[in-house]
Amino acid sequence: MARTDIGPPDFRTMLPEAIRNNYGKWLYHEILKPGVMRHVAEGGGELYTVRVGSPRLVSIDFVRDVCDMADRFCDGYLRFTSRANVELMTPKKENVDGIIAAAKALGLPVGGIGDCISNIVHTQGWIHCHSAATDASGLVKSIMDELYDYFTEFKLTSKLRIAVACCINMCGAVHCSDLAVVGVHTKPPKVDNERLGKICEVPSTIRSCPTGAIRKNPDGDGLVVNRERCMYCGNCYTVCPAMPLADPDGDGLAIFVGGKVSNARKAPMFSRLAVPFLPNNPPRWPEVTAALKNIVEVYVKHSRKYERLGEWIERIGWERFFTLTGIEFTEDHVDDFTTATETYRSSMQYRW
Amino acid sequence: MARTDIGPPDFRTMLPEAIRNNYGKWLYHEILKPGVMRHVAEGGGELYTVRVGSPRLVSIDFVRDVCDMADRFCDGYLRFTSRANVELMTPKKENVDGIIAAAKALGLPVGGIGDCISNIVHTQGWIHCHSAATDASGLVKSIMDELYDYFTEFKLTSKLRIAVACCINMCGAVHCSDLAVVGVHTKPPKVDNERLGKICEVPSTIRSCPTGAIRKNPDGDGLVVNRERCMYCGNCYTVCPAMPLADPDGDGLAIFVGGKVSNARKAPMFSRLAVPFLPNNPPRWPEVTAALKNIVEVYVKHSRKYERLGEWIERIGWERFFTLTGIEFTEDHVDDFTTATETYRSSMQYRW
Amino acid sequence: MSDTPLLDKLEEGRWPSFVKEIKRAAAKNPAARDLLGIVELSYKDKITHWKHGGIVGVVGYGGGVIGRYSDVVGKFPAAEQFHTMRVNHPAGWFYDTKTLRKVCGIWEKHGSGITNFHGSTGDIILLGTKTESVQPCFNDLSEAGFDLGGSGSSLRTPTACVGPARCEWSCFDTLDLIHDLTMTFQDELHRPRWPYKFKIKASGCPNDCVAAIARSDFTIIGTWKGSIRINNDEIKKYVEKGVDMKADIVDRCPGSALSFDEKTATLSVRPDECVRCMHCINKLTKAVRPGAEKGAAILIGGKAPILRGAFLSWVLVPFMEMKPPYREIKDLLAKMWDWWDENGRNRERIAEAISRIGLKEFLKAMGMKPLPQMVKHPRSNPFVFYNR
Amino acid sequence: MSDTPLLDKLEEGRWPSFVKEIKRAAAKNPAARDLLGIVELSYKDKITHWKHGGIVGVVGYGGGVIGRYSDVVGKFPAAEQFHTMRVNHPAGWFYDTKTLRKVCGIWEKHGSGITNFHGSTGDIILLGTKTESVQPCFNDLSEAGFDLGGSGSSLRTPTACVGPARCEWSCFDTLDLIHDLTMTFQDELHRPRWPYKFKIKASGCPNDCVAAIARSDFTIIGTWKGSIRINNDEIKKYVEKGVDMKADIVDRCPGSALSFDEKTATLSVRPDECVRCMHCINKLTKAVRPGAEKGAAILIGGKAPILRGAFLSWVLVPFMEMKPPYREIKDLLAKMWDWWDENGRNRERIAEAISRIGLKEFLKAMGMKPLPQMVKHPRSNPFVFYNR
Ligand code: SRM
Ligand code: SRM
Ligand code: SRM
Ligand code: SRM
Ligand code: SF4
Ligand code: SF4
Ligand code: SF4
Ligand code: SF4
Ligand code: SF4
Ligand code: SF4
Ligand code: SF4
Ligand code: SF4
Repeated sequence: MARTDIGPPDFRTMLPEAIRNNYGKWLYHEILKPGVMRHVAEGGGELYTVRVGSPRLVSIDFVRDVCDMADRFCDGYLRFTSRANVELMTPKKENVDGIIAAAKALGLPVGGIGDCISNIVHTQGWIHCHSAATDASGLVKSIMDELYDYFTEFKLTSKLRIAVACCINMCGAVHCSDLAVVGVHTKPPKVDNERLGKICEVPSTIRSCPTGAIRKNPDGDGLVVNRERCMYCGNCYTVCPAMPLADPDGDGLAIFVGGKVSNARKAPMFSRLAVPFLPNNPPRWPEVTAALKNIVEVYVKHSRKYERLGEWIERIGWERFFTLTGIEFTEDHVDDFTTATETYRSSMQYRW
Repeated sequence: MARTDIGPPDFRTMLPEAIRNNYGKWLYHEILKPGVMRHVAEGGGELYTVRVGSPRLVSIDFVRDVCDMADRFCDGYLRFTSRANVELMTPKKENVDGIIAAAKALGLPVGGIGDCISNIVHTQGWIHCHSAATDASGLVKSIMDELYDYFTEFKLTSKLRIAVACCINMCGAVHCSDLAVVGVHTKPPKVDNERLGKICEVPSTIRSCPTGAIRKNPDGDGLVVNRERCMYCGNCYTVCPAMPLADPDGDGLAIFVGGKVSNARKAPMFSRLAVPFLPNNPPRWPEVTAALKNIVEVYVKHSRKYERLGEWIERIGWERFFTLTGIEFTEDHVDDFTTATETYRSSMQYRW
Repeated sequence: MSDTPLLDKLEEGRWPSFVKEIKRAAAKNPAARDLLGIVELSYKDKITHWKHGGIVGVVGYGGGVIGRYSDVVGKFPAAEQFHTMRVNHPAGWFYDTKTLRKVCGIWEKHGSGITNFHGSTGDIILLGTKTESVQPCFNDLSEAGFDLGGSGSSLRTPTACVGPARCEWSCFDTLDLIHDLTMTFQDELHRPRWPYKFKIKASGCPNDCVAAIARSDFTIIGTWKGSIRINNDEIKKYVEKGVDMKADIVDRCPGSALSFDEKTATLSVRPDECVRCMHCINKLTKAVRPGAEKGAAILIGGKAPILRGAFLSWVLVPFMEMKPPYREIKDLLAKMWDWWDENGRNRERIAEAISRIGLKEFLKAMGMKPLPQMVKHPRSNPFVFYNR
Repeated sequence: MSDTPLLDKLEEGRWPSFVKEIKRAAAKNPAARDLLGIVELSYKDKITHWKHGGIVGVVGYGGGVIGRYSDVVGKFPAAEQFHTMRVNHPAGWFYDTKTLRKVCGIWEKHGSGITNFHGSTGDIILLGTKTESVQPCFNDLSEAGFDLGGSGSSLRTPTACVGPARCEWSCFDTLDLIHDLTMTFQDELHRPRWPYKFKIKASGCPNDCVAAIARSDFTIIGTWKGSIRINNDEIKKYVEKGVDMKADIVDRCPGSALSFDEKTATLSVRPDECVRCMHCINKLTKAVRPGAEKGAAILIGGKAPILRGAFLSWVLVPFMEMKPPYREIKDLLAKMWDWWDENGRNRERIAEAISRIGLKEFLKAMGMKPLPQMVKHPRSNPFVFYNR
């Protein structure tokens, strides 16, 4: 029997010497070129970091590839970032270009540091999740192909963080990203009353619905869903497998914009709905990538230095955001959830 | 029988000649001294306005007094403002000082124009209302005595609007004032089950309670109120006279601050709770007048030019407002009503 | 010794005293005298001595009179009945003294001689009369050309800021509009029939001098399209007078729409970025004016906190022409009242009904297209009722 | 012709391809090969082919493994069972290649050879193994010094930003704290017993590089007291390099706390007004540093929208020293969990429980004094539960 409760390895055993020596003593850093930065410590210790893009969904061979790089240039150490990029770190300036060349050789992009689009926080989708309204990895690949240069070059006025989630559970934390794509269902759950009786607890299934859309079938037994009341949250499905919402035609993508989590300048903000629905169009989701590209380009054109996407929208106002991007404002944009009234405009300050 | 549905007199018949001639043609105005302004029209027409403070609750003799002034100096016309001040208007510059002298003779203050405290929007209180937790006219008199110079002189960085309401129905529109005093009950309704049966509809009385604090008496008949659940809104009393909340010791005053309705610079804002409870202490409410004076003085000391009280607080932050005024921040300040979560601070941006 | 020692304390001090006023009335009128007694008692007991209103009124109307009885029996007979009559003011609260003296005369004859100029909704409040005097008083008022204001679940007395009568910024004729609406909707004003009260207020510009956005269900506020009008000769004068254009004007512009050129002392605006807040206009009265294409916005829902928390009115129509006969606005009002009548619960203001049912649904019922100007920002939650 | 025509399209383009990665694994592993088939089918049918999770796990744990079965029967036998193992990463996602290669070896032996570095909570995600392989795989991982991460209604794998290991701004040792908490609360992590999941994330400064405020119930973010530290020699260099101090730094300060003197090219701060947003520090890395008295704030509640709308964490403790053995923060966690256990409903995150019951009540239970830093502003409604 294996030992339990041993926890993860102690990170201290995973740190390269240059970090062990300067741990907590870093003084400043500077960004040298796309994907490369240099940290300097009190006493002059240095560390060069090269950030390399990863698909996140990888084979063990990929992991071994980056290990090889780390062995060649970084004394056998490396790290991953909170956005699934690989970071290769060395105190030796001369190693930097070697790392970059090796990454290129593996077909991996170098960038994502500074005023760039970085890797996309995303989720499982059709690769592994029963909840999925779309695939995450495929969307990410299609989007990053479209926006590739924003990762490898400095083309922005600030960071731009993208998230993708394959259902509104939002494992990808779509709710606070500059740009976010989320898979949505738009058809109510199809109740499989056969199985329901066997595998689900009926009362808790009824209770699981926040809008009270699920009720006992008035004529006959089993449950029925009131389409009018369904907001497609999927909570019933999470509680009871016999109520799937997934539907080839009903499922699609919504785009949210303007969120951030850093406290720099403006406080953290939620993302807001920009595009309520786009068709689920694998393998490359052209409608989605086009919509995102458009938003990014309009943002680049109109934003000021150091202005995150949400800060830009706050400055110009949502009415101008919709005009400039050409996105149509519809009734779906108007909040009707619990604190909706807080979102209605109660002032004479607006633009045309 | 009298004619019905004739509506009010046509305002056109109530306008002095100087206004009739320049109606809609005004070009600009300037404030000449406290309580006096001059409007200039296209083509040079002029109008001098002298604003005179009124207790609002007046005798017909008072009305006749101001009529006399209007007859002497204003060709027999006058108006009242949306804050119950009297405005005497004349095209003749030389009449201005006469009006001021006449007002002084009647013991009426001249002022309230420009960066001043103006008259207080207020309500009935013990003079006429069954809902009252305090008196309005007495509070207003006590407050204006204390802040008199702010009405007659330019001592502020901007307008400061005060409202007083004798219960949380807020007929005085406390909810959007720079400074506001509202009478509050803090004892649950005393159910008079005798009368209740006779004069109230029991089900609708139970339904009237937003928190579900009212229920049938489990042991015995009649209704009982769950003290824990009562938020002293008085809605039950409005619906059923047999549930009075008024209580000599329980009733008191709360102070709200920082509201505004104009759109100048910052959008309209609600007032927020500054002091949850002060004793109901007629005839002159010293605790209330002292608290207001303190807030006004701190505001004057720290605010910038053209900065309304609420704008000032937004700039320095509520934490500094409480420090600077020395008002204690308590659990009562923490919102626990329907959209409370929107008021919790979800950022790292705060001061000490 | 005085029988009103507590109230007497409120005759001291520099601000004019309502106690002095009540006493002036009391000198001639027993009801006013007994009111003093009742109020003194309240000051002593720290509690109101008025009972819940009883139904009092005039023939043909369902409102306009607030019945009021004291709970002090015997001691102050002349004020035991002390009803209020709400009298609709002329738009803008303008009066000629002849008319005003008439009102005083009528109130001397039928009432306590105590009054509010004005109540906070805007009516002349005639405070304190007996049940038997209500109808005669109304008859005389009507003779004098006055009518009652609103009360109960009806349209309340609409009010307007002074507007074009004395203000250079009024973007429409607030007085004419409010007088017109008041006359057009007399039936709605006098005969309660709705779930709850409904208030209309009109301000000529975003300074909102009648607090319409906070205190009326139906809020009309003047605004304009196109650019503010800047006169740079006057700007120069302000600069010479020492106005700090950068710090006090440009930096305070919520739209970041202004620039000031130190060298040439010229102020310029980027009209697309102006949110028409009025600040620069307010502070540079001779140099800056609203744009030329004028109209008003309609906002909906302003109210006090009872019972679901206060609301500031929400933008419903960002821009509407305001010209007689005001067809568009009248049709909108009628349509709203129908919707509210059908969907509103008892004692539910229209904003509460909308927030319960959803702005989306309300817009559909009004046949209005959703506009980004209606919201601070789009929804942040993903819970869209697709296919509704 | 290829049996994955749709997926093949995702091998094109410049961004590294996950399809290429799955194919690399598929070359050696049947489960990976059959995964390709299942996913291709989803691309064709536009629907997931995974069924609701089944209970799969290792002896002694209640979580760490996500059971997953395909609804395609027969066609892709090797991937019909395709369970995920969540492996707790070393704090900061640091690895030496020896260890990493070990993990690869284990996964080659027991699983599909497909993985996520990392899952969005922070675990190493080993994607795709059979029920019978779960325990053996765990045994080997344990041998290699690894343990499973959290899943279900338990503590989830805590994460930290890179912190003092490579960042000059870290106000406390994010890595040490997170490692310590992870070790201290192993039981809470492996044995679900709460109403719902609970996440902990730690960022060393308000830049919040692990998105703790948005994605963790218990949010730890570094901050400081006292003044930011400005080195004006370096400021001068920035100015020489052409940095526009006024426009890009001073005017962007949310606390209006900065001033820049053109003549002397010196930047100064009014510490009382600084809200520690990091902007000036971020943009002038050589010239400006956080204050010297360092610690962290505790915020509570961050989560995704299911089911009452998303929350950003709320400030609970504006400043706490963060030094081993971290007693204060551990006691607070324990106290919260007890309260949540008692008061939380099934599938109710702690923030949802707090918002239902009231922050006021929660603070009482925690024995905390209300502070203005906890709120954006005090209540605007008058509905105070006075005697609670
Ligand atoms: C490596 C990483 C931390 C980790 O432990 O993995 C990291 C590292 C750094 N961040 Fe970060 N951030 C990292 C995720 C984040 C996140 C979280 C996220 O993206 O989900 C945020 C919050 C984003 C948001 O607000 O939505 C984040 C907001 C920042 C900011 C604030 C930017 C802003 O203006 O809002 C800075 C400061 C700056 O860039 O000016 C910053 C700065 C930095 C610095 C310069 C800190 C330092 O001195 O070393 C590091 C490199 C600069 C860079 O990446 O541009 N980091 N940083 C993460 C890299 C993710 C990636 O691969 O791209
Ligand atoms: C694997 C992962 C996505 C990924 O590809 O990275 C994931 C996958 C699932 N999440 Fe998640 N969540 C994952 C990170 C998140 C995050 C992000 C985070 O932790 O920073 C969130 C948003 C933050 C939060 O917790 O609110 C997240 C919010 C959810 C929710 C919504 C919870 C809520 O209260 O809002 C659900 C629904 C539920 O719990 O029933 C959920 C449920 C699920 C389930 C278990 C599906 C379900 O309904 O039971 C998914 C299993 C998929 C599978 O078969 O592998 N997952 N989930 C992430 C965990 C990997 C790891 O351990 O490192
Ligand atoms: C007479 C009156 C309208 C009426 O029909 O009766 C009026 C008249 C004027 N207002 Fe007003 N306002 C009047 C109530 C209001 C109100 C409503 C209230 O106080 O309840 C407001 C909104 C207050 C608020 O935001 O809470 C109001 C907000 C303004 C503002 C915006 C001030 C600000 O910076 O927020 C201005 C512009 C300014 O003063 O710079 C203004 C400006 C003016 C001007 C200068 C307009 C003009 O060109 O004639 C008028 C005289 C200046 C003054 O009073 O300082 N008026 N003004 C009201 C006088 C009440 C009184 O007796 O004091
Ligand atoms: C007389 C007046 C106060 C004053 O001294 O000026 C007044 C007096 C009363 N108001 Fe008011 N309200 C008066 C203006 C207001 C205003 C201000 C406004 O209209 O601009 C408000 C806030 C705005 C609003 O409507 O929300 C106001 C919000 C209320 C409320 C709360 C309504 C709500 O939905 O929030 C109530 C409670 C109710 O209706 O049951 C109320 C109820 C009452 C009652 C009828 C008492 C009751 O519970 O039935 C009061 C009668 C007192 C009496 O015996 O004379 N009164 N009331 C004002 C009307 C005078 C006039 O016609 O000119
Ligand atoms: S976002 Fe939804 S579909 Fe995607 S992994 Fe999370 S739960 Fe599954
Ligand atoms: S999806 Fe959500 S709203 Fe629709 S029935 Fe299921 S639980 Fe109810
Ligand atoms: S505020 Fe309350 S007590 Fe005062 S008049 Fe209005 S309803 Fe009556
Ligand atoms: S005062 Fe309000 S909360 Fe209290 S019992 Fe009456 S209705 Fe309910
Ligand atoms: S609201 Fe505007 S138009 Fe009306 S009086 Fe006030 S400033 Fe003038
Ligand atoms: S009106 Fe207001 S928003 Fe428009 S330019 Fe002037 S200050 Fe700026
Ligand atoms: S959160 Fe702050 S301390 Fe941590 S890595 Fe980001 S910038 Fe550095
Ligand atoms: S840290 Fe932010 S708030 Fe503080 S001085 Fe710098 S920019 Fe201003």
